[in-house]
Amino acid sequence: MTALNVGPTPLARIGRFMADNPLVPLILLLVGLVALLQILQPGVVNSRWLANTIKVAIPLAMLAACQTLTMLTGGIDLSAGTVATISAFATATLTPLVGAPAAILIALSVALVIGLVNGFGVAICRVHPLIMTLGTALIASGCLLVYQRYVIATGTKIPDFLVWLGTGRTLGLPNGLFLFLPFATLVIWMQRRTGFGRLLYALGSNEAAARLSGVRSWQVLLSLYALSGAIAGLTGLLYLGVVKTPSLSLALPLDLPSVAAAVVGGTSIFGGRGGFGGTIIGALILTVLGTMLTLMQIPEGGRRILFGLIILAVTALYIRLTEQGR
Amino acid sequence: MTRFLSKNSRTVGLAALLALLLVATKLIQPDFGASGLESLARAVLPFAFATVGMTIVVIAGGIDLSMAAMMAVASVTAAVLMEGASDGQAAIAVLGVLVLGLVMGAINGTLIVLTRVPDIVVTLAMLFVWQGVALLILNAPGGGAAPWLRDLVVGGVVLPGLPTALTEWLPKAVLFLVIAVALIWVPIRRSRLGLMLYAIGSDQLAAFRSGIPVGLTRIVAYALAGLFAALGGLSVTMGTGIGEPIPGPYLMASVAAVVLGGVVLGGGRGGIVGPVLAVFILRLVRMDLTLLSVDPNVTAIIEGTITVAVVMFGGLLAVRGMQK
Amino acid sequence: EGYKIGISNTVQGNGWREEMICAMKAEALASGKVDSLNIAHRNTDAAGQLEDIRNLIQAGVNAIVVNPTNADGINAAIKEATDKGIVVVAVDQAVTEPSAYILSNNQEEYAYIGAKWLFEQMGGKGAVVYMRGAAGAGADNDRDKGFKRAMAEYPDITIAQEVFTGWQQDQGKQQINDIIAAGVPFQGVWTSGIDNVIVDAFTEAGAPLVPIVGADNAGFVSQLSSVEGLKGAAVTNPGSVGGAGVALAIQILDGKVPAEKTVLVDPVLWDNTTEEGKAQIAAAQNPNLSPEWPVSVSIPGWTTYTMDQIIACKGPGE
Amino acid sequence: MAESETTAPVLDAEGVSKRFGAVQALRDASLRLGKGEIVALMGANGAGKSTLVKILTGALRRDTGHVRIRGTEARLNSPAAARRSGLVPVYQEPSLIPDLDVADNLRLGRTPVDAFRHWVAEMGISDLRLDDVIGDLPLATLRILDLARALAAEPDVLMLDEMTAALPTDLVEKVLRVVRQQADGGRSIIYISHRFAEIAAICDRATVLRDGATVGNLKIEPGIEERVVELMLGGKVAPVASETRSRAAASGDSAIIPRLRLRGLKAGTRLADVSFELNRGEVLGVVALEGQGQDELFDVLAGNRRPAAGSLEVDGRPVAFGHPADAIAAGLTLVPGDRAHALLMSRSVRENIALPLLARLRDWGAIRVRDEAARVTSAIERLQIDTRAQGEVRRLSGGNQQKVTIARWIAKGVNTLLLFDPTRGIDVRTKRQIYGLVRELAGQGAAVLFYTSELSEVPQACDRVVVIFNGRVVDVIPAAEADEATLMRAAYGLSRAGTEPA
Ligand SMILES: Nc1ncnc2c1ncn2[C@@H]1O[C@H](COP(=O)(O)OP(=O)(O)OP(=O)(O)O)[C@@H](O)[C@H]1O
Ligand SMILES: Nc1ncnc2c1ncn2[C@@H]1O[C@H](COP(=O)(O)OP(=O)(O)OP(=O)(O)O)[C@@H](O)[C@H]1O
Ligand SMILES: [Mg+2]
Ligand SMILES: [Mg+2]
Repeated sequence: MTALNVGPTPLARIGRFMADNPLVPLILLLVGLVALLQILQPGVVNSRWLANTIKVAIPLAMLAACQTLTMLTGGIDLSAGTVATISAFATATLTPLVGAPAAILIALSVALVIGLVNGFGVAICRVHPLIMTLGTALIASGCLLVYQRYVIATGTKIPDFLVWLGTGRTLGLPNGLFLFLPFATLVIWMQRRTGFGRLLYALGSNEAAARLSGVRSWQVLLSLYALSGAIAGLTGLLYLGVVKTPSLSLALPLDLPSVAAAVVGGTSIFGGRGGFGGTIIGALILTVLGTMLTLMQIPEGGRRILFGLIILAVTALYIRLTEQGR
Repeated sequence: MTRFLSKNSRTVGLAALLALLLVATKLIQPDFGASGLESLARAVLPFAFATVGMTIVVIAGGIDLSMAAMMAVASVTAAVLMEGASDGQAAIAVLGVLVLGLVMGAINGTLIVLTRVPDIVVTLAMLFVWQGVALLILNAPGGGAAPWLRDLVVGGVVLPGLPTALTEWLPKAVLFLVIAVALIWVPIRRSRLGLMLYAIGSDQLAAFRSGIPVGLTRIVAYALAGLFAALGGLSVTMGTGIGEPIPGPYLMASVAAVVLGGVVLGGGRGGIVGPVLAVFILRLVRMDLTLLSVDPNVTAIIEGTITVAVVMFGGLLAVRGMQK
Repeated sequence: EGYKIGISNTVQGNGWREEMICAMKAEALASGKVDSLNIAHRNTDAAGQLEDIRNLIQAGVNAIVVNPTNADGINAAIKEATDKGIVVVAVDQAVTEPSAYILSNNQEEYAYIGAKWLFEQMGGKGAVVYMRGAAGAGADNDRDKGFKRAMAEYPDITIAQEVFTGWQQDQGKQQINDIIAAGVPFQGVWTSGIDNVIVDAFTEAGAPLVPIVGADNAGFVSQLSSVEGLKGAAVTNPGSVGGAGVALAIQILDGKVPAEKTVLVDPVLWDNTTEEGKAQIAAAQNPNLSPEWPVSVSIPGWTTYTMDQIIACKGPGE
Repeated sequence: MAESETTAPVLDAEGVSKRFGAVQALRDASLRLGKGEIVALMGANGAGKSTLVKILTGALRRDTGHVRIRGTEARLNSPAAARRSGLVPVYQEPSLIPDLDVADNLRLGRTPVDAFRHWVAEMGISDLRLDDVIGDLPLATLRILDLARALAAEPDVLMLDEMTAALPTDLVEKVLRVVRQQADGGRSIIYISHRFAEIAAICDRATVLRDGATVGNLKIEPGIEERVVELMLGGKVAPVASETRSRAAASGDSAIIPRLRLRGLKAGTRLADVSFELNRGEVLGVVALEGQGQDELFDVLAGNRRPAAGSLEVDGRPVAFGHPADAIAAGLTLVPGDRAHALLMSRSVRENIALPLLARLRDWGAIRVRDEAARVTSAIERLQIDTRAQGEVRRLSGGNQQKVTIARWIAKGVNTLLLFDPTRGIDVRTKRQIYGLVRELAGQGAAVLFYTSELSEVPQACDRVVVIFNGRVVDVIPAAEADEATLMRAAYGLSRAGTEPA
């Protein structure tokens, strides 16, 4: 380097740091939102609120893991909310009949089977993931409605363990973390440090190139969608514990937010870019935003408009911050 | 001819499937005829407009998740403006709603270009914004629609000079759809602008380097989607006579129809005919399931299976076409 | 030769609506006069309901029982049906088309009596958390009118927070959690059918309970008698009105045309602060029922099926 | 300046700089172009040539510097604006719209069809249909179409960025002729290529870039090559690959089992009947004109396509590949001709190189980070990859991207390497290094099949060469006799004196 090439300015250096560590600006934005919330509603940011926010964000983040992982390959899993609902409903209705462990096992198996069906369609029949998962969601919800007619009078019971996980607190923090922390660690480790994780990015980036390098993409996709189904099933169990009502549409309202959490967290729907770390922050951002709007005394229409505009502003800011370094 | 067939194998396949379904419907319900077609066409209308709008943005390499929400804004605006209005005022209101659609779409597009945030995030955010706007305009179903507007899509076509029996089987709603699409999309498709839309969807960088104003073209794509959303919202109001602030199930339906119709998510490939045929097929399947008095919960299962099966079959056709 | 009856409903996967469908099937079966039911049951808007009704007309049904998306949006198709001699009965909500018969739960009254009881409990003053249904829905709007009517009668009652649950359990629970955590002061909760999760939220947070008004959903009704310190009331909003609608349609087809085209099913309030209310709650209890199902599974004078029949949820020919 | 220009320059760039985040792509680039002049823009991979062209054609904004067109300061905001000023590029990557057909691409750029057809025919592509979809056309054809489109626009200044890198020799000659004619007709041309023969054949001057700055401007004359290389590399002259050719395995010793034996291989419409043997320790060249079936041949060997007929033996055992993974398992690894088909553009250099290490089901578990890092680093060093923009391969210069496609298999370990024109767009120094690398691999017992469109590479890298014409092997020539003239004759299907074509 010659004298002509003066070192980068401090601003550019900060920019590059942000670009290399995209989680940092995302966390800063989250902190900014929390500060805004505290200004709008003084005193709201307390430990109880924090525990509450984490509790609500966990199932959202877990369901968004399904979206993140599938989106890395350029896919999507629109059946995640349905699978979670089915898993929750099956657990609650089967527990009085066969006991909690067996009920949970059945519920998770059903989730895995739906995931495998998705995987079969996407990986082997090459159906577009959006259509495949939308299709299985329709089919599965039809099956759920048929099933529920047979268990109207059997009563429901939510396993105590799930209630403890969903609503209990330890040292002021929600017990859901006992499930989520290992889960998140595992997912992030898998996505960064395992061959399978790398292949997800590879398929999303250029499937033909991955093929030329010897990757059999059907194996990856089949495993991926099965995994996604299993994660959705697990989320359903946790959500059952959180909400404590086995509704027929329990986790369906999470479908769109789970996609939103992933994209706000920096994962590209066209594949090859992003990660679960960002998704977790994305889920927290959405949850904090939800609280902010709940507590705001304005007409519902205004709330939705604000919600949309803030999401847009946060993502635009995020892109500005990380782009500096490019 | 063979080249045409292999290039359009998807569309031809869908048309054949539609014909097959029509025959099946006639077998299920022997008195299925002009009135059946007519009600089918009216049901298709909002879905078709949503799908056409979605097709255009998808071809241009984007996606518009705010489609149904924009339809709701158009629908409530039209209903509020037309309630108790004279025919002349109602006509102005209709024009105003179409302009509103263009403006909403252009806002979506401009935000995408200016913020450089991915299309899916911007339109997801705008989905909430337009929902909010619809609620602010009308917080519960209400408003009205001018009778002449509602008559525009009711019944069969009657052309002066031609025997009624010859034209009557063709529902006015189909004619309305065809005319609207032909007036807006066909001239664009044939112009350089149409190519530009395909070009930015196919390869944005190559398009930019070929001297195409990429940002502007994207805005145009979204504005067109907004215009078709307005037409969709208007057709909801035409059918129901009111405006509903809650968006109907048009978003997912239109994305599904776009993919079923052979348009590639990611852009650059496909046309408008396939997705519109797909819309007709999906509506007709629903009609047949009702006619057969299938258990409603099983209906969902069948609809899901058919959707997936059509895509699998379409994929097979495409592979065949490539091998030729 | 029995009748062929069509059914159109636009919300799927919600306990109330599922009960309504089961009531319709059970009544059709119990009457012994119905050959087949054509049911269009999915999530859609008024335009979609127009499509469904027209499909039912195509299917050649004798009567259509419809839970309308809103009062004005489906008039055109109803008119087409009645012009063809098909009997149309709107249940749950009213329609403005005069040729239809209406057998509806009185939504405005539903909100009014609940709110009035709540404000009374609060001593006529204080702040209330107002948890509505889905923004922009017709029924929500009707209920709002009733709620506002009660508000007008109690000038010292203010709204601490107004939120829309979208009739989703998780949304409602999250919102009440936020409100409790934020320390917003309030003395009562009125909620539009998302109720048992609200009580749960109080107990889980260890927050002092305030009077809560909900609907007659199995979960909430059981909480009214089991949760320590809970003062509350359930307002009935029977999903079985669907069964009543089928019964009315059959009567009309049989030639027994009612004098009035509109019949309102008026809601009843069961509270756990009076002996009479406690007795009603105890009688209505049904711990085995899905918590989202309303416990009022039949409407005396209208429906003829048994408890077992509605739970079996089978229609003619199944 | 090496010489004083008499006329005012058509294009004059001065002190141009451009930074991409961490990478200072251009620091102080200058360039002058007179009327009717062809200036070669030279520099090692990553020196900033393409960046300069993009700036001069409005595809990128410069950070600092001046650009004057015919003496007046130019504000080049978009490719369209540059075009209006008479500046028309052919970029290093194809810039046609893949999903549109040829006719629509022409309409899109308002290119006159007749002129376009004229130029396409001039460059010897006869079977082009206007309704062919761009995405279905071979890379070489795309380059010609790009050029024809630029020529049809009748530009004042034509900029050709490695236009010939993907072209076979016969097409290169036609292109060179056309370009020279353009200059003779008064147009000015910026010509980028890593092939000295081409520069010597048509260019008037060379402007040399090093690390983003113009370091020299000299007249082309015989013997200039080493001067330019010195300038490009900044004095640190590269260790030229040693001429240690083993050439042992070249002889057809029938006792040893060949690594690879092809018998009557047929695929698609072009590959008709190919048989030959590839031994361990051998670098076997493949020479063919455009479209003689070489693509299908490599695709079949790489398991990317099934043959219609014929047999394939690896180490004497018959094999049939259903997927590239099968070929890789048998030790056959491909560096494809089109790097766009091989690279994960949005991923890092490291992930791209490590990709084959993780492909098999049994590699799905934890990555052995240290082992991977060691392999990747050593491959990067051996190929001298400029890793300044390593976070995303798309940000690398074209030549460095090409190197990544090779490095991948070096890191994995090579048994049989199938190289399809591997030196496309690679600078002289690295090219020599690659020849050395290939020889070294062969020396260690690997077998290498080396297709090249640059005939001068054959004697430097190969032991023997098979010539394919019309989908058949028409000749097998020892490297010692494989001078360009001989190869060219053979490639056109003309028999060599004294030998009968197979
Ligand atoms: N968009 C970009 N982002 C970051 N760095 C870039 C970008 N484009 C180019 N660069 C970097 O700028 C430098 C110059 O690249 P350029 O493509 O101009 O090289 P070149 O001289 O054309 O090389 P080659 O002979 O390999 O084509 C390289 O280090 C490259 O990595
Ligand atoms: N070995 C390879 N592996 C993967 N892709 C390749 C390989 N060789 C060439 N390609 C790519 O495949 C396409 C066709 O290759 P090429 O341009 O050489 O075609 P061709 O042989 O002239 O024509 P055709 O393939 O139609 O017979 C091009 O895009 C090229 O870059
Ligand atoms: Mg370059
Ligand atoms: Mg070729």
